[in-house]
Amino acid sequence: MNTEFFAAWIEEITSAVRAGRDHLTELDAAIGDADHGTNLDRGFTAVGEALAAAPPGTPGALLVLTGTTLIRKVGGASGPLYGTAFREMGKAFGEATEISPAELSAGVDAALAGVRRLGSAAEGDKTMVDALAPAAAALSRAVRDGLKPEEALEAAATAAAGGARATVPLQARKGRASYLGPRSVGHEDPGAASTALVFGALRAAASR
Amino acid sequence: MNTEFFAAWIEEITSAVRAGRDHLTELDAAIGDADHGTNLDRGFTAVGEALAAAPPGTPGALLVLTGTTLIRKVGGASGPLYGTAFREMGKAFGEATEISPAELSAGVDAALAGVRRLGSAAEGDKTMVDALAPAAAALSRAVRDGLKPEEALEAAATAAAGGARATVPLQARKGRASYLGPRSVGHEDPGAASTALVFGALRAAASR
Amino acid sequence: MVGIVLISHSGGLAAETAALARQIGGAKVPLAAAGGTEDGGLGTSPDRVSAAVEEVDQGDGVVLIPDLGSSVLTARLLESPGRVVIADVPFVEGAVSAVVAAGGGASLDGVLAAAEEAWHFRKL
Amino acid sequence: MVGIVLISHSGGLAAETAALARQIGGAKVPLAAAGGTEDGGLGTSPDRVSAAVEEVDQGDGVVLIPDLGSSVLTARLLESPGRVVIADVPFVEGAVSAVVAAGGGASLDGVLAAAEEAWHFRKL
Ligand SMILES: Nc1ncnc2c1ncn2[C@@H]1O[C@H](COP(=O)(O)OP(=O)(O)O)[C@@H](O)[C@H]1O
Ligand SMILES: Nc1ncnc2c1ncn2[C@@H]1O[C@H](COP(=O)(O)OP(=O)(O)O)[C@@H](O)[C@H]1O
Ligand SMILES: [Mg+2]
Ligand SMILES: [Mg+2]
Ligand SMILES: [Mg+2]
Ligand SMILES: [Mg+2]
Repeated sequence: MNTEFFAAWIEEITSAVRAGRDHLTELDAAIGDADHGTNLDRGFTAVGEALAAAPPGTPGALLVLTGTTLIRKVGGASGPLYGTAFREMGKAFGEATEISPAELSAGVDAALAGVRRLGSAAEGDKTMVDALAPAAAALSRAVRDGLKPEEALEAAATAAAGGARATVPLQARKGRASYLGPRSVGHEDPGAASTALVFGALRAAASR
Repeated sequence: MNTEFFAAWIEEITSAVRAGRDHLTELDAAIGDADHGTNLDRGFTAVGEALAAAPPGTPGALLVLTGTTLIRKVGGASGPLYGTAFREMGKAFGEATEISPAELSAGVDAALAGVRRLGSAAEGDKTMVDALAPAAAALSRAVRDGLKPEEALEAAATAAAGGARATVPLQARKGRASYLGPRSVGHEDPGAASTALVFGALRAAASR
Repeated sequence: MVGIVLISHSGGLAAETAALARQIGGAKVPLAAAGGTEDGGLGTSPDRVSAAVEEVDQGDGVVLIPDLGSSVLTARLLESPGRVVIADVPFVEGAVSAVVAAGGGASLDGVLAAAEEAWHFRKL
Repeated sequence: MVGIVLISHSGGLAAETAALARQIGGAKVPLAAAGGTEDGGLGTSPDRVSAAVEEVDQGDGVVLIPDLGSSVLTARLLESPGRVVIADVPFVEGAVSAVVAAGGGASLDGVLAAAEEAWHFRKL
């Protein structure tokens, strides 16, 4: 997977976020402050402009610029979190111009570690970690088992979507939703839902 | 001591507060928010208007109206505190039209009890209680010993002034000054200083 | 629903905290900000606070949340056991917790307990 | 002197808290309010926060005081041990304590410890 592939991924995320913006914001209205969709839409729009203004030459540079832009422009908690995720993945890729499935999987692991370190959320706390962690695990297993790239990315996307759905019965223990206590039960976590979009976009980029 | 006497007391306080306003505010600048003098000046000005608009017929009614007006108009912590002090003294006087020295002393005790209940400050916490408590005790002893009214009020005023000066080395443990911790040491408490003015005014009213 | 009054020296601080709490806790909670003196200065106005108490009182009780100093004393003047109670809690964090609990239909004691939990939340 | 940055979702909340803390803690403490997004909405702007850190940094260290949610995460991005540290404290009460300590010449650790004492203050 080369720089073009990762640029396509970011484009796919941007379209998915735009299309899903109102849904994400509705999810956030239930247990947050009704801005997750607009936050990410603003962030990825800025990413598109930043990538167009100074197109990076490697997958790593592209993801680091994506992350830095998200940190600066999202405005909500998801900004530092997604920003750190993309930056850590980009840093894991180093100067490489071509990324193998194993490297991609290690990059997703780095993203997960970064999100965990920054937000101190564990699985089950009803955050994006509940989608990101199963996606990272599924990708890692698929690569170990020698699945084809598209199959591996399909597995990751399926795991992320399942993880997001599984946040519905959970009680939030991190972020502002945690102030809601038991009232957070019964709603899908918006950040987990957007993480499912991010992995859906990865699969879409692979089948372009 | 009749209604006229207590009206004279309030007038004497009003003049003393006006004259001491900038000094009280300077004391409050050191360990508070530099408004104690203006707070009390505003409050007693409003008291003067309220008493003029509907002159009360008994010492009790006069002090209750004074207290109620201070509560509404002072704006700082000293409003509820002085307001409660005057209201409690007024309530202790009941419907009486003439107040004996013993009744005055019991009234000051009631004022002290009200301030303590509202603000939960003990002696030594560097508040107005450090002036009010010794004044109440000195007045009580003077009356017990059968001193003449002017002598008894002189003793109360001296005790209040001594109590106020003795707050200088203390560390504040109540009110906003308590946030200053050790930095509150070395300054006279503004509320204790104004309490000394209040008892000085009582002595002045007696020698009119 | 239990009513909530935020009492601060600063009109702006009470109003901004109310806006944040409302955004997290839902819009339907009877919530009033009573900050500053009547002429807009820093301080507390008991008249403003009692008007705020009346405004948010739906018959299920009212929780007063003061910031510091005169706000606490003003709140104490209005205490009335079982009906108007003071929450001794961190101002912003306690307000958010109280508003969320009130919005969830908690009783007066429940809102008070929720507000007090704010002492035990850690942020990191 | 140790610098202090108040980080909130709400520009108004950060500014009003800074004003209150400054009034109690003295005017000379390097203190900045970084609240709201760049376009004035509710949220956090890392650019604003890092500009605020630079503004108050006199070389003795900077304490970041976040309110909740994204403020905490933004603060974490800027942590730098021994130089820029986060105080996990009640927002208003911790800010007042921190500003007072900084104004009294406390070290970075001293300001942090003073801010943390705000968890133990009771108001009544
Ligand atoms: N400490 C945390 N760790 C992991 N994820 C978090 C954390 N705090 C919040 N989130 C994620 O961020 C999402 C909210 O993002 P967003 O609405 O953009 O930010 P905000 O809550 O500041 O408005 C939540 O749904 C959750 O998935
Ligand atoms: N809890 C309390 N108990 C007794 N006296 C108090 C208390 N809190 C404050 N005070 C008194 O009030 C004085 C400050 O009054 P003032 O400056 O008018 O109010 P504020 O502190 O609200 O600006 C202090 O000097 C102190 O004597
Ligand atoms: Mg949100
Ligand atoms: Mg938000
Ligand atoms: Mg004052
Ligand atoms: Mg004041």
